Amino acid sequence: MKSGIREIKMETEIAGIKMKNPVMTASGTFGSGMEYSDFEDLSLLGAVVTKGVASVPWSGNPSPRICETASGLLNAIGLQNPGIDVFLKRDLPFLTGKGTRIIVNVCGHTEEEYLEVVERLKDTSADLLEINISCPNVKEGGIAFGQDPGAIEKITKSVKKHASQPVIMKLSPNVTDIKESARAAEAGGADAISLINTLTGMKIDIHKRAFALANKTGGLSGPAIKPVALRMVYEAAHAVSIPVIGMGGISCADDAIEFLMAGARAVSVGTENFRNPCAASEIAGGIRDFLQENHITDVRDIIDVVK
Amino acid sequence: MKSGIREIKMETEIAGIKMKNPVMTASGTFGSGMEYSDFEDLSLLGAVVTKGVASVPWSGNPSPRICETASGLLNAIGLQNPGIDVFLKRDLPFLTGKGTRIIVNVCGHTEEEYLEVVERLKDTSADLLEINISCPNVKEGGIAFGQDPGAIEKITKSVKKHASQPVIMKLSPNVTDIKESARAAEAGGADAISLINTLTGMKIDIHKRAFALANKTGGLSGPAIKPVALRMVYEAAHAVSIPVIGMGGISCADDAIEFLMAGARAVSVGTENFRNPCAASEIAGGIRDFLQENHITDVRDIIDVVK
Amino acid sequence: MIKENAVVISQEKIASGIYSLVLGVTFAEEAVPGQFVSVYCRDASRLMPRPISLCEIFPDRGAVRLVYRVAGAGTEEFSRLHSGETAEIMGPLGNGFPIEENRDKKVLLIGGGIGIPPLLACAEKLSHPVFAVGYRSETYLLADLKKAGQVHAATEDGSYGICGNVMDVICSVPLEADVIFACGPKPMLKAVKAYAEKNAIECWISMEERMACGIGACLGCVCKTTEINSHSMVRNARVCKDGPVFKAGEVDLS
Amino acid sequence: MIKENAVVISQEKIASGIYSLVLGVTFAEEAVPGQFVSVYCRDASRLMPRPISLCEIFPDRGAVRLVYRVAGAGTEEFSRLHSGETAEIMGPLGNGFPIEENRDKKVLLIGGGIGIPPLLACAEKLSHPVFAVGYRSETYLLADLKKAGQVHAATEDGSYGICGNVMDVICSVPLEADVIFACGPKPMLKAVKAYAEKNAIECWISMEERMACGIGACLGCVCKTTEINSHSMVRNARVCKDGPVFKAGEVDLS
Ligand SMILES: Cc1cc2nc3c(=O)[nH]c(=O)nc-3n(C[C@H](O)[C@H](O)[C@H](O)COP(=O)(O)OP(=O)(O)OC[C@H]3O[C@@H](n4cnc5c(N)ncnc54)[C@H](O)[C@@H]3O)c2cc1C
Ligand SMILES: Cc1cc2nc3c(=O)[nH]c(=O)nc-3n(C[C@H](O)[C@H](O)[C@H](O)COP(=O)(O)OP(=O)(O)OC[C@H]3O[C@@H](n4cnc5c(N)ncnc54)[C@H](O)[C@@H]3O)c2cc1C
Ligand SMILES: Cc1cc2nc3c(=O)[nH]c(=O)nc-3n(C[C@H](O)[C@H](O)[C@H](O)COP(=O)(O)O)c2cc1C
Ligand SMILES: Cc1cc2nc3c(=O)[nH]c(=O)nc-3n(C[C@H](O)[C@H](O)[C@H](O)COP(=O)(O)O)c2cc1C
Ligand code: FES
Ligand code: FES
Repeated sequence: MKSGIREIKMETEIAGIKMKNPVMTASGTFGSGMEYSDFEDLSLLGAVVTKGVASVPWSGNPSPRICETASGLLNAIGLQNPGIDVFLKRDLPFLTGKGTRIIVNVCGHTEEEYLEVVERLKDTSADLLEINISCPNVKEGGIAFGQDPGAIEKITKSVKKHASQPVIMKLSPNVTDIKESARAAEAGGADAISLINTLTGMKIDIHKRAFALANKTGGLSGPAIKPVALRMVYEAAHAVSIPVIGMGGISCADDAIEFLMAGARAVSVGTENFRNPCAASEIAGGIRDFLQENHITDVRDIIDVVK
Repeated sequence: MKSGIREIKMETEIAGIKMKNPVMTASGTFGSGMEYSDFEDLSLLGAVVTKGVASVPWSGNPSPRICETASGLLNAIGLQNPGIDVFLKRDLPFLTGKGTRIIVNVCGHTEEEYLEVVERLKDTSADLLEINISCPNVKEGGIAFGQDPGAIEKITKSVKKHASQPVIMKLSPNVTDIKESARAAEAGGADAISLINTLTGMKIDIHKRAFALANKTGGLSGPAIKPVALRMVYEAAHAVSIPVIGMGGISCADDAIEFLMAGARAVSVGTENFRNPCAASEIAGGIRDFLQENHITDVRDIIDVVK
Repeated sequence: MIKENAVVISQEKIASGIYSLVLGVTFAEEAVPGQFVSVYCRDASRLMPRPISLCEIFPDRGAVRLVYRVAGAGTEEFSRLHSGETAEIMGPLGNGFPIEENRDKKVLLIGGGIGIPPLLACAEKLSHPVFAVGYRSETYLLADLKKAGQVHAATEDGSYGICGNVMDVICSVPLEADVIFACGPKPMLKAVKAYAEKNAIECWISMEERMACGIGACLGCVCKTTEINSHSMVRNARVCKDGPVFKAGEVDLS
Repeated sequence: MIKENAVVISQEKIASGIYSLVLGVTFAEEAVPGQFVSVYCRDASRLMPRPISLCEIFPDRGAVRLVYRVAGAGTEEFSRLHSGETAEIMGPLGNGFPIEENRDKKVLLIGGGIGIPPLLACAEKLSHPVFAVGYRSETYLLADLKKAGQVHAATEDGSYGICGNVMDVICSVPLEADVIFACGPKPMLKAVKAYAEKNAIECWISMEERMACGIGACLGCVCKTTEINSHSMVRNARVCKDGPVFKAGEVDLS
């Protein structure tokens, strides 16, 4: 060890799966990595989280699907995806062997559809599953599925029964009490939770007198939501003992460090990929620089330090 | 009527109280109008909504109380206020006769405290009362008061029993289903509802390893929250038949028009006052210009037109 | 495809609200007419890049020209760029028009409004380009178009050329064409598509959608397709990656 | 108090990360040392104005000078302003130091770091100003201070003046004072307050808090007071309106 240059440990671990660093890409913002591999060396990332995959191809919502808001982005993609068949044939093989962990994000209209995808992912190169329970079409008693603690616990249990990989439950922020959602996932046996998904928002085109998105509402992401995301990650991390993956508006290393300090074991970079296709690896590098400047040798020493 | 120049009706009405235009100031962002009267002709505003007033002086939270986020502001003022005595002696007389409607925002730690303020406001120049049920210290069953429909209905009923002015219930956005909150206020007899109050958020100072706000969490306001606010105003306006006052991130006339088109009968300008002390009157003027350009003669003709 | 800080070589206002921006870029040699660049905003509140088509490509000078209309805050920001400053861009993006196979054919370039600029880049690579272009009132880029090919124009107020829109040009001037390249507002594209079908002319159109990633990852910019798309496995194609240029028959403009 | 677009007369980097900005303003005649201006950001993602003290006031030229440190994105944005451009500001804000009543007294001006600039404005209005200033390492504004009064300085690394902080200056140099005006970081203010109490010297300190409205309406910028404040009715005062200058005994620095 040379003076001044200490080796910095960036490794983190989620449910027994080791990652080279705590920075991953957020589902739906990075495809399956293919398009971004022109810019980004995927092996520099802790994990790639894929776009949500369903049991059959989904068309998603009509266009316009996105619009910009102040420091934010509204999207209503509607979980368009090519279905698990093509995913297993094309996308998963592409990601395999790229030197990064693979987290497959799973969506469905019904419990059966989720389970079908989870079953199909058995014995594949997927390292972890992330279950998106904020799917707009899945309802339970009037409100969406991911907004009801009972439903969260139930689906978590079912998925856990069928999954061969560890399971991350991805929580919706559109709830009164995120701690309840987190505890429900933990009670259902989740190996980890990730949050936040997007906040439901709306924009109106006053000249057209119409919603800016064909779907009326969309999910808000980007720096605008970071304060809400950080608060929820902090609350969730202090409500459960399973690992928390934090996300929501992370656009630089400082943002990521805030989430780690609030208790996240890892972080995901979403909307920022659209502004900077190398965002995730640059953020991983920036965390390392921060540790170095502050004479900290292990990234785990900044996790959960602010209480 | 000269050709091309038509008279434009800007009047709106909340619970029988006529306002010269639909633009008001949001509680806590405009003091009691005194400081802003150096910049703003108060008679150009539909109404001034005062900072929350309690039965006795409140010290609020320790500093730092505010911090900036991307297109947003986090605040944890903690409802500092000089109490109803000084309010009645100093602030209300200042506002009286200024040619604008006076809406007094009321806060309290307990139901009794709310009622005491409401009683003291009887037979004063206050035109309307706005009841802030997102007070951070008022809890009901673990979650804040304004996050529980049962509690909302109950406090609304009590306030209505004691109030001599029409009552606006101000709703918290930190809920799973804003429609339920709105319906609870309506069931309790509210004359109108206003929303949104701030979204709970957090920021961490990574160099100090501490929360940026002494209070740990704060309320997020400003353009960042506009999409969430607009969605909730739209949902609430379509869930109840009492008038809705919309706010959250309004920074220009176009923003205000979005809220009107989504169903708000009036709008409040908050955080933007800090960037532009003449924001509210400029926005009222901008709405008028929009109507003129679009050959609309009555602002009511753009309310609730997008469904 | 690269993301880079492009140096502003020049910027000029060429009509009211219309600007011409020449940028020094590293990718001029590989760029194809019909492709576009994502231009990023400096203002941190505006997250999404603005897609702007290549209006001219100068491989020798290592530069491209963008011609754009100030439509909102982002393009307004671009209009304040001065030479010597830099603009963050990504490009070249999308597929572009099929130039090679049509170089020596009779190609009719149909453009409406701010859809005209990319057709100039096309014309500069074609042997016999003929333009049919429609403006609202004030024309722009006309001298450049005339240098590149034969021009038939319309204005809605009749202040220049035929009074009407670009379809009125096509109907009133006898134009022979093997292939059509079109770019403009959706109603125009619909009319062009119908015209091409009726006259059995091969037709390529450039589509517009709001974009986030610009590289095919977010699925924000899809347009409806008549057949199942081989990438998406549904009747959807990504304008940024599978387009922006599509065979007219492939897209569902309804 | 006015909100206006001030013209940048000049901007200069005077030390690493420290800039001197001269702005043409309409309010120079009414401004008082110790007052500040709110400077607004252009970037729409930064909502709050940045409070910056008046470092010099030029009533004749209708101008004020601000000297500031680049501390984050807002001040970084200001540092890119060129002469001829405009900066949106509001001012003059706050109360200022009690100059009139102390003009001919022995006033000791104690400043630390970026708290030094407002003391220059004070000195220029006083008959016998004496400075005690502390820098980390690189000094700035020293020539101006020397022109305005007698200067005793310290640097933390000893590269100029006494090695230590401003309190070391005060303890090592025999300084007589009727009144103290102080501006700097909180630990310095605490030490100054204790020193003044011990030596029974009248002491005024300038406080810092994050601000939103800058005019006393939002209650975002309060500091703790030792007595109940007549406006707030609690032990709190608004730094922007009741301050930024307080009698040391009035504020609770704990
Ligand atoms: C492939 C493609 C090529 C284009 N080429 C040109 C060109 O050469 N010249 C030109 O003037 N314009 C072109 N446009 C349109 C141009 O992208 C928009 O005018 C521009 O994005 C508006 O940004 P703004 O911030 O000024 O407006 P705002 O309305 O404030 O933009 C808000 C958001 O909506 C998006 N948006 C707004 N209008 C459009 C639009 N028409 N198409 C796509 N996104 C939009 C913006 O990108 C931004 O994300 C092209 C669009 C596409 C999709
Ligand atoms: C009355 C007063 C007078 C001041 N005078 C000067 C001066 O003459 N020269 C100078 O260099 N600095 C001065 N400051 C400090 C200056 O306001 C901050 O350095 C500046 O706001 C930082 O903005 P930023 O965007 O660069 O930093 P960021 O850290 O990105 O700012 C983020 C937010 O925090 C606020 N903030 C950050 N630091 C401070 C601070 N120290 N005090 C108050 N708010 C802060 C900002 O205003 C902004 O809202 C003064 C502060 C006050 C309260
Ligand atoms: C265009 C887009 C598509 C998304 N698709 C998915 C998805 O398929 N599954 C999912 O769980 N989350 C999806 N998300 C949510 C993100 O993974 C992430 O939770 C959210 O955007 C907050 O992070 P950010 O602010 O960094 O973008 C999507 C977000 C965006 C912007
Ligand atoms: C500094 C500050 C203080 C506030 N104080 C109050 C208050 O006393 N009572 C209340 O009901 N709302 C209060 N609010 C909430 C606002 O009235 C408004 O609901 C919210 O800020 C959203 O609007 P905006 O984004 O336009 O600011 C406060 C907001 C801010 C920023
Ligand atoms: S913009 Fe992301 S897929 Fe086209
Ligand atoms: S900044 Fe608003 S009261 Fe001081």
